[in-house]
Amino acid sequence: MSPWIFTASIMAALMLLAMVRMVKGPTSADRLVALDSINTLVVASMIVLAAAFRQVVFVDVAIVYALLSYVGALFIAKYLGGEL
Amino acid sequence: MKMTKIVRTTADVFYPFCLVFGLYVVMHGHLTPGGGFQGGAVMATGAALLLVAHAYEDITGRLRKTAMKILEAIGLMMFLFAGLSGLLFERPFMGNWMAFTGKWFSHPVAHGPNPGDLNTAGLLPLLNIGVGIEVLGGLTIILLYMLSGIHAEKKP
Amino acid sequence: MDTFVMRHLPALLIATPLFAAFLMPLVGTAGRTARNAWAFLGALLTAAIGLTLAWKVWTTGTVLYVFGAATPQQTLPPDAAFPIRIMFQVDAMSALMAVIASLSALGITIYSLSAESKQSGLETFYAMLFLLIAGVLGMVVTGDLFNFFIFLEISSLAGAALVAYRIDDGVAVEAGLKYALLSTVGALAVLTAIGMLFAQYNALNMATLASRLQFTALDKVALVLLAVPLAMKCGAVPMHFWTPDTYTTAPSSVTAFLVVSSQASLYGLFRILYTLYGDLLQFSWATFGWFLIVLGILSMFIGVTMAIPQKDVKRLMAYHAVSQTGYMLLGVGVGLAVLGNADALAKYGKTAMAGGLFHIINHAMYKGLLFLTAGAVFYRCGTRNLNKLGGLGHTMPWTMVFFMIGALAIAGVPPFNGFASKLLIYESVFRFSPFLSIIAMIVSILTLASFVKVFHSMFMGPPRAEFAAAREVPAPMFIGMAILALFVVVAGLAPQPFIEHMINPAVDALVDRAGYIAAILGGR
Amino acid sequence: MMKIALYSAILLVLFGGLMYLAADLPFGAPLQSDMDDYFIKNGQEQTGANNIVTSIVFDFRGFDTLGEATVLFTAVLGVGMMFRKMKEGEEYEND
Amino acid sequence: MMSYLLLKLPYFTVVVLTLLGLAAMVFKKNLIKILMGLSLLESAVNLFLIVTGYRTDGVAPIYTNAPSLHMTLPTVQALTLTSIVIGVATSAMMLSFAMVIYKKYGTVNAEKVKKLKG
Amino acid sequence: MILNILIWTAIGIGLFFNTLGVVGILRFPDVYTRLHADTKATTFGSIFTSLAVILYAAAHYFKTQDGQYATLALHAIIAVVVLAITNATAAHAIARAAHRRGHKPVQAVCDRLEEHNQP
Amino acid sequence: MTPFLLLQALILLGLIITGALVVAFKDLLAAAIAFAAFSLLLAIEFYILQAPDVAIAEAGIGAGLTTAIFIIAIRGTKRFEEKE
Amino acid sequence: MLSFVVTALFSGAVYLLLTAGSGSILRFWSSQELLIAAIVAVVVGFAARGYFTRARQSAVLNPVRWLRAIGYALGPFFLEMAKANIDVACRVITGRIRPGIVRVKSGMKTDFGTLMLANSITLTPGTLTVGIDEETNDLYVHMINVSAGIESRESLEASELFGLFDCPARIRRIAE
Amino acid sequence: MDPTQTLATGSGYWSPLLWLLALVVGLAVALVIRSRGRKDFREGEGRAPFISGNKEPEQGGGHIPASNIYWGFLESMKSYYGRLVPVHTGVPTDYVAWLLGIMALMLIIGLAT
Repeated sequence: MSPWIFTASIMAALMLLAMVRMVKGPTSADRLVALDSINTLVVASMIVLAAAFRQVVFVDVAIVYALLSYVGALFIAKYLGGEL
Repeated sequence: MKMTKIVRTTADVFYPFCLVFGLYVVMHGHLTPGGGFQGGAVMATGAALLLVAHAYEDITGRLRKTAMKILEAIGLMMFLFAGLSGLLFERPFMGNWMAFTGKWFSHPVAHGPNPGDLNTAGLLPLLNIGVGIEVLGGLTIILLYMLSGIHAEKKP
Repeated sequence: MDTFVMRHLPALLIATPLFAAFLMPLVGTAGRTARNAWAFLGALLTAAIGLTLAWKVWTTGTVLYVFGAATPQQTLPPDAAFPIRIMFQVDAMSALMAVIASLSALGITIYSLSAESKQSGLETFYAMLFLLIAGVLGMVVTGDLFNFFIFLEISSLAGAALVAYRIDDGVAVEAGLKYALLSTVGALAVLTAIGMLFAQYNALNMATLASRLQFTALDKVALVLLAVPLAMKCGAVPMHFWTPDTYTTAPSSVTAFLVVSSQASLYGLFRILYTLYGDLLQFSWATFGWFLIVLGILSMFIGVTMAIPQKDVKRLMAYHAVSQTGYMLLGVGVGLAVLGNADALAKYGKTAMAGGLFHIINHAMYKGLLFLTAGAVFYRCGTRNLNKLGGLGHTMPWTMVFFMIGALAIAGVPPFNGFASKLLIYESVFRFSPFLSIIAMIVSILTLASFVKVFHSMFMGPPRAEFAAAREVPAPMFIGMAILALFVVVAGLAPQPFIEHMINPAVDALVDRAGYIAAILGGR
Repeated sequence: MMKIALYSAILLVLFGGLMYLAADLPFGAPLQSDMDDYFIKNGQEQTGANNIVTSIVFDFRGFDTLGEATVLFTAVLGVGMMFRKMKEGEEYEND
Repeated sequence: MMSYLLLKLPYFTVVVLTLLGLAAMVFKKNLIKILMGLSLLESAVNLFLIVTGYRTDGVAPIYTNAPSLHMTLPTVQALTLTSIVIGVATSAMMLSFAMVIYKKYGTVNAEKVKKLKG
Repeated sequence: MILNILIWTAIGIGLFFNTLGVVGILRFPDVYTRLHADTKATTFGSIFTSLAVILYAAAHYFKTQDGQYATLALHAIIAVVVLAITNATAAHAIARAAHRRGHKPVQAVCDRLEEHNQP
Repeated sequence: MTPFLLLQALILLGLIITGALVVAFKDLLAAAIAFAAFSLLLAIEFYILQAPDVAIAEAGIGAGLTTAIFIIAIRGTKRFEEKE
Repeated sequence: MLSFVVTALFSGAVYLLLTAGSGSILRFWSSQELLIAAIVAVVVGFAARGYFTRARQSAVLNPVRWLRAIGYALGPFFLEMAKANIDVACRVITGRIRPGIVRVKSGMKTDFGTLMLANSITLTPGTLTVGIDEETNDLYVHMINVSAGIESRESLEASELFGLFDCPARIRRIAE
Repeated sequence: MDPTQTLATGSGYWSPLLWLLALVVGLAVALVIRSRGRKDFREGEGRAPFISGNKEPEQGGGHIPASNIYWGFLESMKSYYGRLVPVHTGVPTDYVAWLLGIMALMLIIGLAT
């Protein structure tokens, strides 16, 4: 079987697992940590799925993602630190 | 207030990268996923990166609302005139008269998968650029105005 | 007459206000004279193009315009049996609405040149006004369902922003937020319905969709999701709550155009019910005909009774707008209820529809006029509270005359246009169901009563000291009101030409679903 | 309390109706696709763009995109209007 | 049964998300939360549009190095693109409305933002 | 064959570290230690899963000389580099925000930053 | 086919969970974080439904800018929902 | 002017990297891409000239430093990262932690060097940059396992954090 | 266009011009009656309005606020207004709920038939 879909499925399960922290997280910072790790997992699975679909053009999405989710996280962090 | 030196330096390094990548997405809109909106959003994210990393007062000196308004108007005008230009060539509004004329952006394309050629698709790259500029200006100006809203409130 | 401009009229109809709007922020930096001139020019050109387009439609029949095809009139690709591009299909009904929108746009822009001159951010205001005009015009001429959604969004967003224009007091922003919220929910429902239809029939063109429709369960839901939000957007009771809030707080010129915008939603409702579904509603035609009728009766009655105790003049007028929308819904609903019955349709159904459609244009004109007079009073006196106003008849005689024209017209007093359309509705509805007709007449009497109250409170009585400085409004406002008042008087004195040349073709276009389809698919 | 029960009932009716419908639509096999097949087959040759979505967005349905850009423009103007600087004495009574 | 559920799951998700958005809009009192519900609703509609256009084992409608010609429907993707941009424009405008309301009223509780009534 | 083994190894390492990272997020007591798990383990794991893709693409490039595989590998590398830098910076920003918010590190033996902020 | 559906099911489950979190959180900042995660998962759902254009748009506009706008709006108003 | 050139060269290079594989000039690029790359370089160079070079002056033009950076990323950095991850893995499984925030003297003069050091610290051995002293460029580092004796010291040297290689010295050679 | 039969209503005709004529005639009659009034009316005498035999209030005091107009009507319809007015709560969520409610109602009716 193709390794890629398998890898992506495991990562999707890991995202669900990280969501537990988002549900439980006593503070917003904990939830932000969970968001950050979901982020990383999403980017990784996008790269993997690009290989699964055999389409090069899909990797662009991953780059956009890595760039842009960073900005969202920074905005949240800046607000959390009371600096916005 | 500005964030720490580390974040600021990263923002400085990633700002040109965001712009380049946005322009790449815009320019390759007819070949790869993306296009004017997505590329414009990526470029606007570059501006948002600067806005979040630096202090608002430091950035407004460079990213001016007026300039962004002009950018937006330029983009919309490009789009509208590109649409209207079809009227001069016996086509209706939005007619893609530039494709396959043998001039710019007009290599013929055969049906089927191919590696992609930037020099195709006629009017589409121009429309992409127009929309990209418009979205860049528009989203940036939304962020600037909303930030100005919370900064005006801070003063007594 | 196949000149360049004539060939591309539908595209120019949208492109002109958009062009005016896009450049307005830049022109606005050049000074107020340039800005006012640009706004006037844009409105004039738009109105001219709209009227020319309507004239062309009335003389040569349905106008088709295909965006981006090899030629403007090439509807289908040669090797396929369905249109693939966005298409404007301007039939007589669309032309009617385009005329209304163009005329009131012209009057309102001229009016606002001086009415809003005291405020800041005026280039934004005019740009928004042009966007609203473009949205309304696009809504009424498009033949593509998704394009309709886009223009619906443009008009609701621009409308919401214009409602919130006076931000110094939070009330206007509150009304704008309510309007934007409701419009967005409605627009999302419309989008969902479009998705449902597209998933089944793979078409977005209204004519193609109409020819493919099979009225499955999904189509029924899509019908509900399309019809209810559009009924909400035109302000039918029990979804009318946004109407008084919005109409009260918006600048008067905007309010006058918001009336037109809600009429455009009404147009969308009729278009979807008659053209998209049409005969398919036969086996449950009673349901949807009665849906419109019930909405209409509720709107008429609740609107007018809510209007009587109001203290704010614009809020009162807003409730009357709800009430008058009820007449249109009633008239056209009766037409829809007898759509499957050719005999009844010919006997009184078409007359009822003609009354409803004639009421649309009359309503847009006299309600716009009333709002403009309210705005004129507000401009001079700075308040809209009826308890505080009084004795203005001494200082603002022309405003009083315009107000009287509008009030008599809305109350359906004979020599004005309101009576003509109401008469059509009364007579035809009486044959359908006498009860409904009687309710309509009672509502008319109550309307007159409440406007007597307004007239008494605003213009009658001895001159009051706090309004001693009030005097007649400046010329642009006067001209703006005069344009609309002129239309009211002319349409009241000579209604038959309007009925023959504008309304009856529109009624035929609305009923003739096969003709609409055949204009694109050629009877295939 | 009454209100919440009523609203819940409304939502439940919508939920039931939409759920019932969701079972009607097939996933993975569109019911009818002649227009899209036309785009997929001829879009590349007619517009010269490899990306069919772009060719639809900017060519076949380019007018929609103009409208969309207009919506964005409207929103920008609206946001700008909200945070504009008011003139001196620009006050209105709203009662 | 299992595979039926898996095949219908996208639509069920759309319905559930729609309901969540509507519930947030109807039951929540905070304006920002209401707008979040609206964004949720928009996302649900977008997902619905995309799901209707999917074809089993189809590839993205891009000819650049496409592995096969069995493509998903492109029109819905174009529509969704439009709808996303409209969504962000609407959200931005309404959020700025909410900010101005907070500035003027001192609250964003929908129950208290009702100077206009009756 | 050897390529397959390499790819599976990389995927295995990557998934292992990703899992550990997520488990670490769940197990650790406070924000800072969770950030340790998040930043290091997930980034490292993602680098390895991407490495599998890069290996796959490089092998195909050298086999077929098709430009698209080179693009795939290059873009994957760019994505990974961007991911690593942004992740590290974002972790820094989050940690600082949490500290400014007043979240004390749990079980900490020393907190010099606290002393620095309140001399 | 089935692995793909499984992957999709996991992501859809995550979508429902994050969507419910957006509605459930009283803390608006947490709701915004959950919304960012929701956008993230929505983007990857678009991605595996073979709509990379939409995925990029959702990534750029949904995850990056919408989060930023929401955070600014929360900063401009207040962070916690009031009690009923 | 110099800042413009530096930014333009950087952006052109990134664009070319992104479009590699499009044609056959130099085996990778097509002529239109090169043309567009030039335009993009000029545009972005103009737009971002005040930002990119704020962190780092003309040193970015030196290719030797680029090679060193790549070598650093693939060699010492990667190994340190692997070691750190195994360390974190053990701690995740066993749950034995002894955290604390310490002050670390970076000794970096440029912003870019500080950035690289901070990111290296964040990604490598059980440490996480929490704060930074804006004047002295000293870092405040959260350590997951504070060795005995360290908690009483006022500040540490950066090289003490890395176990296998002297990363700060290498970073200094790259960035300063 | 026959001026006597302008607007065809399906069952009859209605001519606003005739009505205008009637209006003009009525106006003429009124003027004639007015002209037959007393010519020897003097300014300044009998100008004061007769308000139930009371003295005229101060200038402006004769102003009747709008709220007082139709007071009796509103009072008699109190039960109706008491139910109708509170429905207009002014809360946006209620507005949305009404929209959804009508939608749900139509959904039931539509799917049932």
